[in-house]
Amino acid sequence: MKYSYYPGCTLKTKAKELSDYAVAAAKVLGVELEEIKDWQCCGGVYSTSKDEIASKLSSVRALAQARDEGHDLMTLCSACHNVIKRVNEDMRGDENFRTKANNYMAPDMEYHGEANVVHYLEMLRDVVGFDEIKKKVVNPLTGRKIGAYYGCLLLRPGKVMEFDDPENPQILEDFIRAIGATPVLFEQRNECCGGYMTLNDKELAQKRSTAVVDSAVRNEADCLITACPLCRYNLEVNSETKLPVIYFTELLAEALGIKEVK
Amino acid sequence: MSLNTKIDTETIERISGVNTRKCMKCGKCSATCPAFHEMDFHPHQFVAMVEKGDIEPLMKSKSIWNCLTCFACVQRCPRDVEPAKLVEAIRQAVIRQAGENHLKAEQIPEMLDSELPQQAIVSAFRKYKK
Amino acid sequence: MQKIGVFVCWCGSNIAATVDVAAVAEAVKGEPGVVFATDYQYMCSEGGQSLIKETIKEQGLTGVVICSCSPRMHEATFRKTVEAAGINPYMLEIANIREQCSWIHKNKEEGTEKAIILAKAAVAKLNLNTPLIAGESRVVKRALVIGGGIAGIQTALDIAEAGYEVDIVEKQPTIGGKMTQIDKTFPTLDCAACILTPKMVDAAQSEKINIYSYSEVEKVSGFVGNFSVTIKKKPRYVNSDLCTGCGACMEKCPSKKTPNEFNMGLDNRTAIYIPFAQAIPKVPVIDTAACLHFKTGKCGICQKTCSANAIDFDQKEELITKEYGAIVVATGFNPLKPTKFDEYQYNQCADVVTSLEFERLMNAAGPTKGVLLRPSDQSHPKKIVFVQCVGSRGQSCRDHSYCSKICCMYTAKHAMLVRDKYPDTDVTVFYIDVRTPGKNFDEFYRRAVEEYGVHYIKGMVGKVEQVDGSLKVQASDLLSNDQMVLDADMVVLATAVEPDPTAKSLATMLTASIDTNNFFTEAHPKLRPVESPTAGVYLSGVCQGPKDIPETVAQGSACAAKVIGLLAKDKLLSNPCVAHSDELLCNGCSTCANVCAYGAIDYVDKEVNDHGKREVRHIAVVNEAVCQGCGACTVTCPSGAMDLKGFANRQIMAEVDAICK
Amino acid sequence: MREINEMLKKKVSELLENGTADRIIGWQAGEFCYDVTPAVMRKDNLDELFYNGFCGANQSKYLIQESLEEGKVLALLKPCDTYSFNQLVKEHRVNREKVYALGIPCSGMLDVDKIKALGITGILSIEDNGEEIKVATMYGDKTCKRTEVLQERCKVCKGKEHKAYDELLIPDEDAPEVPNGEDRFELVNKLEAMTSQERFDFWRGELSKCIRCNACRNVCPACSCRTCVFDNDNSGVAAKSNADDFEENMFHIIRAFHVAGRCTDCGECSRVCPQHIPLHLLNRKFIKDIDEFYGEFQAGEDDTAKGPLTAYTEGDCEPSIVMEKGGEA
Amino acid sequence: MQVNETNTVNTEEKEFTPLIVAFCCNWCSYAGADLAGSSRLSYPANVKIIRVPCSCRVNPLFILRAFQRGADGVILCGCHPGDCHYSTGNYYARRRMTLLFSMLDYLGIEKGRTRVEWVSAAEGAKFSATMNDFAATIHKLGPNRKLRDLRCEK
Repeated sequence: MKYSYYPGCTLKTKAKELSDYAVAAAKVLGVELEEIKDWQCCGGVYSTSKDEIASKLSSVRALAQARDEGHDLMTLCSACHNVIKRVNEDMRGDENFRTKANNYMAPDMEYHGEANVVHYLEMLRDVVGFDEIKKKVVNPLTGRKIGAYYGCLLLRPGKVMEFDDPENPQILEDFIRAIGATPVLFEQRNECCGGYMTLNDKELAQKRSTAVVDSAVRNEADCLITACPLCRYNLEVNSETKLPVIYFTELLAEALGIKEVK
Repeated sequence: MSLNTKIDTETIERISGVNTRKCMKCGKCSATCPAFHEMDFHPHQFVAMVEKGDIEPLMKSKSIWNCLTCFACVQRCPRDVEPAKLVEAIRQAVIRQAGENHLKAEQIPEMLDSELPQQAIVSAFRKYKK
Repeated sequence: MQKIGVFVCWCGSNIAATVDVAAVAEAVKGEPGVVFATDYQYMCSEGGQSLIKETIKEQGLTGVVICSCSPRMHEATFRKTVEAAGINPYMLEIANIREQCSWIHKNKEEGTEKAIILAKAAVAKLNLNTPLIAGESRVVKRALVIGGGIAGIQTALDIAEAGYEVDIVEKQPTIGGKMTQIDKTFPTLDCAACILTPKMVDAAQSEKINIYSYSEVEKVSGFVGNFSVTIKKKPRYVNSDLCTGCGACMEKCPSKKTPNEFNMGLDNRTAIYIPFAQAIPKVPVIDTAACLHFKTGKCGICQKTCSANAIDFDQKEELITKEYGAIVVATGFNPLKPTKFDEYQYNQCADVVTSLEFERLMNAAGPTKGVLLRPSDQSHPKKIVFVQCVGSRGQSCRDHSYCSKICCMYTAKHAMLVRDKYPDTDVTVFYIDVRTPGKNFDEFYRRAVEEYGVHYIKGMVGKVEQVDGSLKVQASDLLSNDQMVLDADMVVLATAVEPDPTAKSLATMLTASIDTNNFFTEAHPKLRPVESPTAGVYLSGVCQGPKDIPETVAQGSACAAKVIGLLAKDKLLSNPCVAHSDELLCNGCSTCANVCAYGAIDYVDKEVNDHGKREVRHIAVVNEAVCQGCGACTVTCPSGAMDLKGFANRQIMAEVDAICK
Repeated sequence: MREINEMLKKKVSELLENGTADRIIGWQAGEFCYDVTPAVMRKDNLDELFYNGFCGANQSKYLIQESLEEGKVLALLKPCDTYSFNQLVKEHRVNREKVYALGIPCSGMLDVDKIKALGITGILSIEDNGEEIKVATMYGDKTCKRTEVLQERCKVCKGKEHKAYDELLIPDEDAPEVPNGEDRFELVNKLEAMTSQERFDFWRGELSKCIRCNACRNVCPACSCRTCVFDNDNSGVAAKSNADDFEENMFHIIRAFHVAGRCTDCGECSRVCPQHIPLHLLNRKFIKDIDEFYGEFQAGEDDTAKGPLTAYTEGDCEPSIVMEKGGEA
Repeated sequence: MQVNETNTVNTEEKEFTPLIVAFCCNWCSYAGADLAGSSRLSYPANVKIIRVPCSCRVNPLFILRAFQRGADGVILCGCHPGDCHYSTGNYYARRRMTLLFSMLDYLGIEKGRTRVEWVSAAEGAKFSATMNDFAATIHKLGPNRKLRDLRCEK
């Protein structure tokens, strides 16, 4: 199985390990991630404004590239996933937007949403399968009590993201079980960490992230996992309650016994 | 869009794609909003006020900068009204006006810390700047 | 040549606002056969009908075209009108210029032009109409009621009272339905069991009522007055004739861990069980999924225990086919299971319950013997939050678009009962609107607020969280424009009413229609509320739409009245728009009989006179009492011998020609 | 062929003698050996009966009328005729009781036009044994290959097995093989592969030749209505001639539709068309669609199976399949 | 901007207004059309409905007749398969129309001119959407020239 892989800016710098572990683990699972050529920043947030065109074009470019390479487009960072998946949805369903975007870019071949956007976790669940992962685990993380923090971007809006039940997602919990650890459910797992608000209203970001971590602590989690560098930042730096926050790919690599190899 | 352009219900509904008349005024958006207490106008008020054409106050409100775009209101709205899209549309209507950028590049350095992912900066620019 | 009168209805402004009715009348005056045309404000009113009758007499009309609302609305009305004036009722055509014209077009010029064409098409068709005489068929004097809840019981009792036989088919092991699970009823607060169980007993004891419990409808054929229904009796593995209902088997049954459906899974039952003490019939059922005998073949304790020798592990499914004149659908509802509403933590937290679960927690025969205890730790909840409209009035995929109608009242009832029984409990209700139209309903709700001190807050709950064994409820208070977080020990979700999942397959069997929500559709939303559009199929209770108990009972009785009206007839006039085979054209090939769903076409050897040549031919003959008039045979017939009265080839082609002119 | 002819004569006279039937529908020679006409014969004129490679006409349709008459009629059915025969029995058009069906072998029927096209004229008689056809002509003996002069429909022969009979002249397994093996849908496929406009032009070109002589209708065993809709003044579509393009189209669409699911693909319509319109390609389109959409079906295979247009399954394809599947736009 | 778009469509429609004949079964689709009406869901006025008891009543002759007389599109609406008031009528209609449409395509008639849609009594919105969509399709195809009686030209 091969994917066109869109890492995104942060995964090349501050969150390098999120990506590195993912690529290494994929190899063990028999999945090849080929980074798409000349990708550009997705913009971090999706604009819901119907008349915003330019800010969505970099996503369209990545999508068209994947289409040309003949693979599904794989994302890992929650924010990139949200932006690219929603732009793809616009390219499929919003004729006005599609026409304008294609006019702007004048690509060799017009893009109409042919590519599929797949998140790394969806690949683990739907293509590899958690049972298969369980078989490949050499270093089960038995006894670890892990809280899965979904945040907003993977889940919402549910009718576009179609990632999991937006109110009661299970994919990360199933993942945690597959690597031998115990999932901890906590109420705030799908509530906002504060996101980019850290630059506008630090207090609000602190309040939000503290609420999330508190909720996890109350439910006796040892650590939190996430797929988003900004979530991780908020939960680690802005939360007043402290709890280790790890990328889920790091735990995957650990369980597969390749953490040190990278 | 110049300063003098009157922003009316139609403009906001067009930018956002939201039909405010679908709202049944249950308040679930405001019940679920994690930034509620940091807002002077609340999600359900955005819907009601846009419907009424009362948009000026919303454009001046701090709510438009404090919306986390977490989509909890969009997800949980039983009528599919999508209040967050209205907040976004009004924010766009503001920053598209000359000199109305909420966040300026020169402010950034002092905000940085070693851990901050650039994703945060990119996102904030997208939200607060033309 | 016909003498046709055309009457164009204004329908007040419904038609006249977008269609120039005078112009329509004027335009058809030149059409072949038209000798009279006029417009009038309300054709269906007495004045309008008199106008038609008088004109028929004055002008000596042979046929009438009415340009008005849909024929589905008033065709029957106008047929009676023209018949009263001495014209065959089938010498009437209706041009639908309201639903299919004035209501969908805004431009008057466009609307008028279309109305004129529709009117001309009706005239063209009418020119080819011939008088039709309805045939007759018999009526089997027995009714079938599908569903044995309060609706079905009421309907059955009323039909039986009139002296007709009624069979009730109930898929559960006992009749009684959802009402058996309800503790008290609003607005009088009398005990549901106290008013329901006597009716259940009456039904069981009535000589005219035959109950097929633990049974389902398997197949339906036939038509009004003459249905043939196959009923599947599922095996109980207990011989109903021998069982005394002593309950010894249940006491001894070693498999005791199956969630008890009657108590909404809040406690457990044995594998052999009677759902509740007042069940009718009071005969146990063996749940083969739980029974050790069926699972391992090892156990047989109940068989050994039963002194009446009633346990029969070899009992088989039984199919019974019976004839009925009328069928009543009373399949009722289920409350929505809020598994997709996890912002309320229903899946995660035992103390978030649905209203029906709450009924069981308050009921003396419930899992807690009527003492209100939290499922999680069996403690008394001190603070209870009720959330209204869960799954109702929404547009997302997890919601139903309709208002479930009964939740406001039962929530007020719950709140009131809790405050009455446990005055130290703090009760808050979050609502969007409080809807209490009904006799003494608003007074009831006000009493909950004013006398019982229930807090009503306008706003929805956004999120429920579990914090240290208690619940935090984050909600809107719209009137004070606030977001509040309320501590609660228990959260009760007023979940939407959903039609029973069997509705869809049953509707298909009955060829009755259901709406997008799977509620059965009534023949007319206002004027024929208890009949389905399929003749002989009637609707009782919530299968047609959300209803409270008094409404359900009223509708059940209304439905019975309709059924009695049908069964009282000795013969039914059948639809005369049936197929007819031209004996001179018929090849006798039998292709038409192959496609007839009703077996209405027979082949006979018949002497025909073909232009003076007499010979015996093997030809098709339509049984007019059995033919339903679909027309499948007409298209399959290559020679065109088979045609449909009222919708003849020539008539339809005349319409096509008029429209495409 | 000569032996078979002898066997046949012997068998037929035997059957008439012993009263199995009192008359026979057979073939009579016309002026030329290839000019064969079907005829009813009795004991007294039986010597006119003969059977050769030009006896292609499908006789089952005559049985509709014959089986109404007194007494039993002896029918000579080639394998492909039995399909039409079954179909007519199924539709109660032929009274099976009144027919004694004698199955006769066939090694493929010949098309005299094709022989003439090879330059063989002045034909006197023909000897069609095996691969080679010997033709005696006024200008001497000529030969040609059987495969070259077979009728179009025989190139896609359904096989030598009789699907209905009371008696077989020779067992099917001993009968000659017809050299077939061509794909009968080849031309349909070719048409489907054209653009919509090309197809339109093709059919306009063909159907505009129609003179509405009704030969196709009159020969067709499926087109056996007592009164055709196009002859019935009350049907609303009656017409004696094609007034315009539309009527040319309509007549043939409706004719093909009326026989859809009943047509055995006997090919008589195209054989008799004086304008050489390939009418069988309309029927074959329906046959191909039926096979593809609803499973293989051969009309006349037996006399009981429900035709595809009087049957259905819940999972049948939707009419929109034409949008995806039909020929190119 | 929206206003402009509507205007352009309008001017185009003046050049060619397709005539559409819709055969609707009495029990589902005709009721669906009524529901579209009572819900005020508009569709083009040039869609004219002919009521038939069941989709299986529609003879291919009727459809050809409509084209002959100048219709640009013909649509047949019936109960959803499985929901036929006469239990099986629409199954037969489905086969007949599939074969007829395929034959028309084979004769080179534009595929989009004929359509079958299943519309239930509850699907007023679907009825209106279907008619709008069909009218748009026919508008794109332009006038029916291949299957019409030229004597019927206005």
